[in-house]
Amino acid sequence: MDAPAHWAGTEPVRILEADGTVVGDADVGLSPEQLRELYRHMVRARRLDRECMALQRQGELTVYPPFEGQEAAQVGSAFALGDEDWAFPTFRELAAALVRGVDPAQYLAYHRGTWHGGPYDPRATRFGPICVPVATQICHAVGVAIGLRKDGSDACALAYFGDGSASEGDFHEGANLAAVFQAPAILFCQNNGWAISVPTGLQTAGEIWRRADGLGFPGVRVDGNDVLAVYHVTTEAVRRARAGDGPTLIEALTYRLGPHTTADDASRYRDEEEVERWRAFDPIDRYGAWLLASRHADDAFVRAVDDDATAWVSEVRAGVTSSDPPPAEWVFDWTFAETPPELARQREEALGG
Amino acid sequence: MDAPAHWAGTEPVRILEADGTVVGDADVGLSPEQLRELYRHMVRARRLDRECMALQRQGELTVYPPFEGQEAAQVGSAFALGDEDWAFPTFRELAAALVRGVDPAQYLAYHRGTWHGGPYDPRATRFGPICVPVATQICHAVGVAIGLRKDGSDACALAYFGDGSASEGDFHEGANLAAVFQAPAILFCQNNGWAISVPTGLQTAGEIWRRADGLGFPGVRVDGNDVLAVYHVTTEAVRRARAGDGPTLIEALTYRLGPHTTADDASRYRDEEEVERWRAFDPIDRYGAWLLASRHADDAFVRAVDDDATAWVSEVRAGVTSSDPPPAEWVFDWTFAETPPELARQREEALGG
Amino acid sequence: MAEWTLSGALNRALLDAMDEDPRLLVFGEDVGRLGGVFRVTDGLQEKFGEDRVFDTPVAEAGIVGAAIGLALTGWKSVVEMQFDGFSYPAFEQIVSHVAKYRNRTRGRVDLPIVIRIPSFGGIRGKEHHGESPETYFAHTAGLKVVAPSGALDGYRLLRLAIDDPDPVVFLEPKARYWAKEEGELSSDDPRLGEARVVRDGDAAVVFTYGAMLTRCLDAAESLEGEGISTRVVDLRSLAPLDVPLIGRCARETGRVVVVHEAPKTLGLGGEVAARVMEEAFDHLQAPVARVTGWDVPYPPAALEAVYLPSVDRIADAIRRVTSY
Amino acid sequence: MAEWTLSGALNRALLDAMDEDPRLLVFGEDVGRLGGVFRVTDGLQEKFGEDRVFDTPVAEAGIVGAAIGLALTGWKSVVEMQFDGFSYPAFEQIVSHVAKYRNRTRGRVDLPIVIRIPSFGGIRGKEHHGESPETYFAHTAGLKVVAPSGALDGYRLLRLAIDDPDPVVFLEPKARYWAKEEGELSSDDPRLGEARVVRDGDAAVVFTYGAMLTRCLDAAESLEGEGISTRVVDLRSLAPLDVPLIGRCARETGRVVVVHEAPKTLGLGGEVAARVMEEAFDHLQAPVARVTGWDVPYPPAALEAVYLPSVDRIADAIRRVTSY
Ligand SMILES: Cc1ncc(C[n+]2csc(CCOP(=O)(O)OP(=O)(O)O)c2C)c(N)n1
Ligand SMILES: Cc1ncc(C[n+]2csc(CCOP(=O)(O)OP(=O)(O)O)c2C)c(N)n1
Ligand SMILES: [Mg+2]
Ligand SMILES: [Mg+2]
Repeated sequence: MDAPAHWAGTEPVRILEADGTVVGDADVGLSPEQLRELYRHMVRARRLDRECMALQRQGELTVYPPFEGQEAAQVGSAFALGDEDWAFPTFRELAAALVRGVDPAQYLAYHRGTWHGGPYDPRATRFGPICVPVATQICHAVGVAIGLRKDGSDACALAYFGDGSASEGDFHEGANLAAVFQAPAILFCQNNGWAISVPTGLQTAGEIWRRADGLGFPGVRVDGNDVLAVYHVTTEAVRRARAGDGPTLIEALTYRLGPHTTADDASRYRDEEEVERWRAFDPIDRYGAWLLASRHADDAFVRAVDDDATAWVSEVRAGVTSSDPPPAEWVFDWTFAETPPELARQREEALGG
Repeated sequence: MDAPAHWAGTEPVRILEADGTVVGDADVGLSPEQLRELYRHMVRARRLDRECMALQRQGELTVYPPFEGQEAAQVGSAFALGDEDWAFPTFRELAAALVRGVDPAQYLAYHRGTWHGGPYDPRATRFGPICVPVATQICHAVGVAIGLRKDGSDACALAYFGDGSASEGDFHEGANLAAVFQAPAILFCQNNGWAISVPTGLQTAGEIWRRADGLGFPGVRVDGNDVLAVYHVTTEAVRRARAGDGPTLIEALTYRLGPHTTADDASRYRDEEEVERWRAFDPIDRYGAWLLASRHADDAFVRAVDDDATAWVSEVRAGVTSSDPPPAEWVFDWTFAETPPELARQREEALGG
Repeated sequence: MAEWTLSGALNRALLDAMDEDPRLLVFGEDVGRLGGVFRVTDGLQEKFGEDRVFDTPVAEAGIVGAAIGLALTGWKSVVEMQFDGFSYPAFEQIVSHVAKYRNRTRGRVDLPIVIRIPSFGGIRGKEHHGESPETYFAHTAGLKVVAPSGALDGYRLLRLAIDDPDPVVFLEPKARYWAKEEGELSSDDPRLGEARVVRDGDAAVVFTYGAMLTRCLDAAESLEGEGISTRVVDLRSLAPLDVPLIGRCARETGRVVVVHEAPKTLGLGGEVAARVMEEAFDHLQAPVARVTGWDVPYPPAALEAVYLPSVDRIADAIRRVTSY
Repeated sequence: MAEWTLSGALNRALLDAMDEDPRLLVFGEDVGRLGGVFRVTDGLQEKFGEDRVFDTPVAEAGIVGAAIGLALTGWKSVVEMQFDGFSYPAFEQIVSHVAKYRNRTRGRVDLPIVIRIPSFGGIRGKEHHGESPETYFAHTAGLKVVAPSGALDGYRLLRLAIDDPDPVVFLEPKARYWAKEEGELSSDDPRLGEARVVRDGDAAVVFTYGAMLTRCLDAAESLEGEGISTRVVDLRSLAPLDVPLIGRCARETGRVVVVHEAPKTLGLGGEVAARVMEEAFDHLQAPVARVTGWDVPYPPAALEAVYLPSVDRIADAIRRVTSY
């Protein structure tokens, strides 16, 4: 069966075929309950993603970047992290945020235009601020990893980034620092085939996972639409990190089924029929089929998950749409720990005392 | 025989052993006259380098970065380029500049503090300006390579950089652009073991030449103190470039025998006995021994080269020391093609024009 | 008469310039197939081919660095930084090389590079999409910095920037991309470096640029009722500044307001105020008033209005200087 | 009384701060084994070990980005950019993250990061080694920018910068590293943000900072003979500026000169001039005079003297404002 162009080359680690048939060892160390939880996360994530598209159309959100098609890559990797581990997102990792326990309404304050990348508490959630300047967050994650190591903790830090972001200098500097300091860092690249309108084939002439070797650490390529495989390779990277073996680069092959953002007209640069073809690789159908076939779940479960998602999404929606507009003081209150006299004067001028 | 730490790992391409014995195919396509010319270049380069150290001590030059030990890497690579090809140096490529026909007195105006990185004509010489912000010149060379290709020329562009520079984001961005655009570019890394006080082992956990693979083009590791091997691998990279096969990354293993610059006290971070040990790999002794053994040259030739170098260096010295101080107008004359009114006013205020 | 949006006029400027000069290239992130996130390069790739209009990897330093190399081989470039906040990764290439290359080579190398940057706020954008980077570039010797306020000037200034032998940072006010202006596109007069009196008046003068121009004009209108006649000047060229015109207007009115979106401290307002003092001290009737963004990071969409100079804030400042 | 060089005093400040705070790290290019190209970190690695004082690869964006991550895990960092011109590769990390992180996270995250940058000219350095980057950082909301002029203040200000919960860009005047000053090192008073009157006088006031302070003092001395009594103020804190003190000195003297090495356009001189007008318009007897570097790239060693404000240029400016 043919696949997206950027999946060509080295065969990725894969456990489930697109149709759900098992081609690897499906025992990745998860209990039946956890296996079902993975599914629940992916379904919730997708339903919320679609709701966000609707909220944006209805003017409740500003520009929104959908992740449909990337649920397995985000959920599988985030699920492999422990409570003490950190994750640093780009602007498209809402699914990972949910797995990390970030409050979705709080998270969506960013897309509502209420506040910037850190609307939730990055320390409490160990989930870095939503980060738009691509690849910069890789260096932050590596810094966290170095810090954790200095504290003798066995926790690690994972940085999400895309195929386009991997062309930035910060990818190289961060990856090299992680290698030199043997930092417990995981560089997780979601290669979804596109950087806005630019296909991966114009972004790089090589395979992203292979860059690790040149920097002296292991890289691995995984089917990013196979949640079990993603969980498996990430778990292995986490193990290496905890053992003090240093960083791992993971290239997860996935596909961006939606537009780059709600402001993007993807039909200008790609053929929507092609996109429909790649729906055949849908991560949720694939995993659902296996869950049922392997008897880890039944139709009742699937229905229950669906109902749960419906209820949950309308809660989130309510939380988002009922949120108050931010007070004007917020413009001034956190530029410095203590507002300097001249800025206090500006604050007064703006807010009238 | 043990070697510098950063030479460990993959065996480099080598034609001549440290003692001059042949271990590869010494027929790299050079005529006896050219073989002797290589030697003449290296001897002149070293003698001038030492003269520059003296000139700096005597206050005739400002801070100077010696390249002793790196003559083969620079001469061998520059010698492999054609007239239409471009080379972009860092701040330590005086030997390469000589091979490219850059006037040494003009070049040294930079170290005399008379003018900036472009004291000679970068277009006429096809030798880029001396470049201090490390790795930035890699992007310039790649841009030239892209431009040459657009013109249908079969010329190429080579960028020199060091092991430390290779940690900068610009290395990655430039290398990736070259690969994506199949640019006729050669990324030539002189891994001399040091970035000022930082040894290569703290600079990277991998082997620099292997980074090319991850970006989808070939890399090669060469004994940078073996001028024949350097010429050989660079010639192959030039051939690929002309054939439209894209970039090549070359890691030349060499050793910085002198301090980082005349302002550097290397004894603070490395053991001078160690340095003396690595003199055993001296590129000039090695090549000279082979030239004599292979009968491409005799003692008379060696003496003649020596005398020529002596005469030539004192000429260059005279040229440098007799050069006039720059006129004050130079501060203003080339900020813009046409000096804007306000700047003209400043010029008048400064020069009382 | 034809009607133009700023986006359309800039697109036309690129098309005409590429038509006239076969060695002019346009490249950057998403400028080819997509035609740019603001459509400024729309249709150029179809017309001129992938060899002259091409998409690049996401690598701003590489893009600008490559433009330098292309200039060395005789290719002129118009490169795009997708948003103001994403020009920062290229800062070293711009400041250490683009700005200094002519100087470093004793005038032997021109860098006819135009760096287009969709700039400023007012579009309910996310963080890093509403930056005002002009101070960073205008303070950098060797760069020219231009900011059009509308379609006709946009066309004119971009053509002039492309023809200029020196590098030009071209700041396009996002908030004006879709605003329409009537008139014929033309690239004759002015020369780069000249400001423009957009509205006459003798009680006070307001210096501004970019998207703030319309707000300043609105404020000026609103004060006519109060009998305050306000001159409004579009600086257009932020580096070099049109010091003679700034001086003349300051001397003729004696009362000066400067308006911009950038934070107050070290924004252009301070520089203009200093120039005004140097050029018109004895004519000044009131201290130069600065109406600017506050000294804080650009706020999120919901709070843009608190940050951006409003028509009211501008009008108050004009009242303040005229009643001083 | 003890005698200190600026380099030695800064070294001592780092040593004392690391002694007091076990979670303070020092890292950057060549700061460990070598002790820094200006010896400011000399001996720290031996004393505190490679875990707290370490060399990094040549990667400024990575260094600053890592400091952000380290702050998230509760580690304070003093990082070094080896020279002013080499802080530019880190510009995006500094402007988009270091300056904005507290704001982006609604005050939940402190970034107690000090970015040390050997700065300014006057040491016959090569290009990119004589830059005055203060405008780039001082214009960036969220950054504090400090520049000591000598050893005692160097110690004081670096200790205060390290204790500050906000990021501080610390600009060290290279030309003063080896200049000696007598006195006891102490870190009490002032608070960051306060300027200092270094010399009293009532005919005019000169605002300056960094290596230009000594030249301004020399100029002031030289004018005593002419009966011109000049006050000299070391701004020390370039962001935030000590506006109250600037205003008071301007009102008391009515005649103001600003001196710095950075190019004139959008240098701090313009900002100070604008503040003076805002704070002391009715007391001003003469336009604020700016004695600065020219609007050109920093020149090579042989031409430094043409570029840098000289004692004569400064003295002439003082004469100009006092005789206006
Ligand atoms: C430094 C920087 N440059 C440019 C942009 C504009 N931009 C936003 S998303 C994007 C493409 C990113 O592609 P990729 O890394 O593959 O992530 P994806 O959008 O596919 O999730 C670009 C260029 C940015 N956000 N940051
Ligand atoms: C962007 C930048 N950062 C820092 C420096 C300061 N610096 C000058 S040389 C050097 C080390 C370079 O090492 P390497 O690339 O190995 O070249 P080598 O000195 O060994 O020839 C550094 C860090 C610089 N010139 N440019
Ligand atoms: Mg992508
Ligand atoms: Mg080196």
